[in-house]
Amino acid sequence: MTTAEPIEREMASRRAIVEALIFAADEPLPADRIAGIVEEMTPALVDDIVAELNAGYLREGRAFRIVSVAGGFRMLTRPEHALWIKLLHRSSRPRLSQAALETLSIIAYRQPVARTELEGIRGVNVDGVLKTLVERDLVRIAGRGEGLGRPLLYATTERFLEYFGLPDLEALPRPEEVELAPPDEPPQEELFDGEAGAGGPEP
Amino acid sequence: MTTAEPIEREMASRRAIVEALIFAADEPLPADRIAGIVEEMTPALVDDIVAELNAGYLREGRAFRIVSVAGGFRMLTRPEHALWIKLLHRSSRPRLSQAALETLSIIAYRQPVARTELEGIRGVNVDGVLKTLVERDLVRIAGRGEGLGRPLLYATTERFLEYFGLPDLEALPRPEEVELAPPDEPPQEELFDGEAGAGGPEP
Amino acid sequence: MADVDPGPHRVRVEALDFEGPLDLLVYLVQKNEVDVYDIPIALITAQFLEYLESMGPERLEGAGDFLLMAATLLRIKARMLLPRPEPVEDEEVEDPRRELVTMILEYQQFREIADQLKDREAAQSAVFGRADAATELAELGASDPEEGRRATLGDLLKAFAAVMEEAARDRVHRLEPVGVTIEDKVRFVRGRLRREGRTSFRELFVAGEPRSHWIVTFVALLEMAREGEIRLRQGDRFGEIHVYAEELRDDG
Repeated sequence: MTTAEPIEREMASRRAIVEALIFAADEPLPADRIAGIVEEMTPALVDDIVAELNAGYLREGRAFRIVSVAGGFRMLTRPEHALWIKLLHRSSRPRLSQAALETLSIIAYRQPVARTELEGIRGVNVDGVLKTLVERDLVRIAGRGEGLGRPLLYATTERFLEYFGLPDLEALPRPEEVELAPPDEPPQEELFDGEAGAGGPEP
Repeated sequence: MTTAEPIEREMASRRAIVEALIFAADEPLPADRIAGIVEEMTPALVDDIVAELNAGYLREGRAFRIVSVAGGFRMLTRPEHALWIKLLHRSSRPRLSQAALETLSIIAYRQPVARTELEGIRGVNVDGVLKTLVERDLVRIAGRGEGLGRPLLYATTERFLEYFGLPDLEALPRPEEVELAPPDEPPQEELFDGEAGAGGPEP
Repeated sequence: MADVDPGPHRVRVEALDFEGPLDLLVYLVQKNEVDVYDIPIALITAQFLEYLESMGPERLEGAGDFLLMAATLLRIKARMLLPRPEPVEDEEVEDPRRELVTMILEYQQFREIADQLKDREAAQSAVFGRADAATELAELGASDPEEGRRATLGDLLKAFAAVMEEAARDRVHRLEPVGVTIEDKVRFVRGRLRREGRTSFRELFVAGEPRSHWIVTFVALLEMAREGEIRLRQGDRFGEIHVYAEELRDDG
């Protein structure tokens, strides 16, 4: 506004554009989408600008920050203000049931995965849970398997990542190293039908 | 951050709470509502804090500001960035109205299908909706039917598959495949814990 | 943990609720502090059956899964009682419990992940985005408020189910006698036009009227348009359609 060098002004204005886009979006905004509409912007530069913005928010004691979630950036309040905001919103968001969490865990690691495999691992029928997870957009149908009756295969969605605050599937929580079989025995593949889930991160 | 006087720290924290509340609110937030939530806060003090926040945003060249509208305070993007936001959303995934979704679902399951059949099922004229779906590349004209006047037939596109995260049309679940939940089992209850996550921030 | 261990037989599970048979098995293994690779199958089976017996009628809808597991346990128990054949050289003797152990461990592993997801869910419930963002986007003209949120496969399925159900219900209506003729509807439309010179297309379809009547109205309008008695006009692309009386028409 005053005597700033043109370059600095340019930087400040690009920073404000990135900030405006993330602020205004109602879903996580990928760096490449920002880079796609702002001239001379690259995803790496977007990352730098976000880091700079976050440093500024911290310095100024802002109530929010930019978080990397579900493959994009989202501006969210800091957790320490949760109590006040919950007073504001009155109704609280319902949490997932144990059945839903267990089913989601298996889908996340075994995706794409058929219903029969989910039921084999959980030992219970999962029809109802699956249907609701699809309706809630935490799980999607990702195709059909090769086997008999070409069963539907299930996978997690972007909404799943956002719901759990995960930047991507790689960031899934790791289970404690539990050996699936005693060391002297062959690994588990043998115990399951071949159809099982390829793809996705290994547990 | 370290040596601030208790009073100053207190002020900074109240400022952040007011900021968090206005940021997270889903409608204009009146000063007295904020005063009702935060202890030792008055509407006049809220006004002062908002002025202070806005001065900070201006100083730091932030892309947003707090605006006082009829019903209360809103945090909004500065108008000079509106252009970028419009530009971004022109390239975003199209959203669908309920009418579009219903028509699309019939096309998906009955394709290739004539307009008259769509109207027979939905019971309303579908011209406008069909046009929008074709414009958005979710539906395409797939040829002409045999019957009277050789009506145009509609089918879904590649873009449709992409939109719903399906690998191919074959993966589209048949309604009966997903509707397996026994009717006596309300899925919502199964997905969520009864009393859910009330209460304050987690330990 | 307790100094005076009442003995594994005393594990009481009646009052507890389990997600499924594996949940119960994991609980029993932990509660009895036994080695999962060397499960005392007779003991665990006995406790498992004890729980099954205690299950109240309100849990019956999930009982099938428990019964299936009970059958597996009993089968393993029976095989454990068989005299073991002398191990032939180069041939492993399969422990009848092996599959069960793998199931328990695998389930346990996913349950740990579920616990971690639960923690993440709790952490996420403490952070909030701008609830106002969609409204602002609409105000800026960056999204159409008429349009819904981003549709998912679940929405698509639900929409289809709803629309087919609706159509099925209408089909029942269609079996009822129509009770109105095209001539009736032509008179009705003319009556409207005589009064106002034009009318909104939508208003000709009387709310609450059976859909079969709408079809008759529609056919009547087509007929009148073909005869040049009326003209249909749409304001803008998605705007309201209006029906105009052709002025020069000399109504006979």
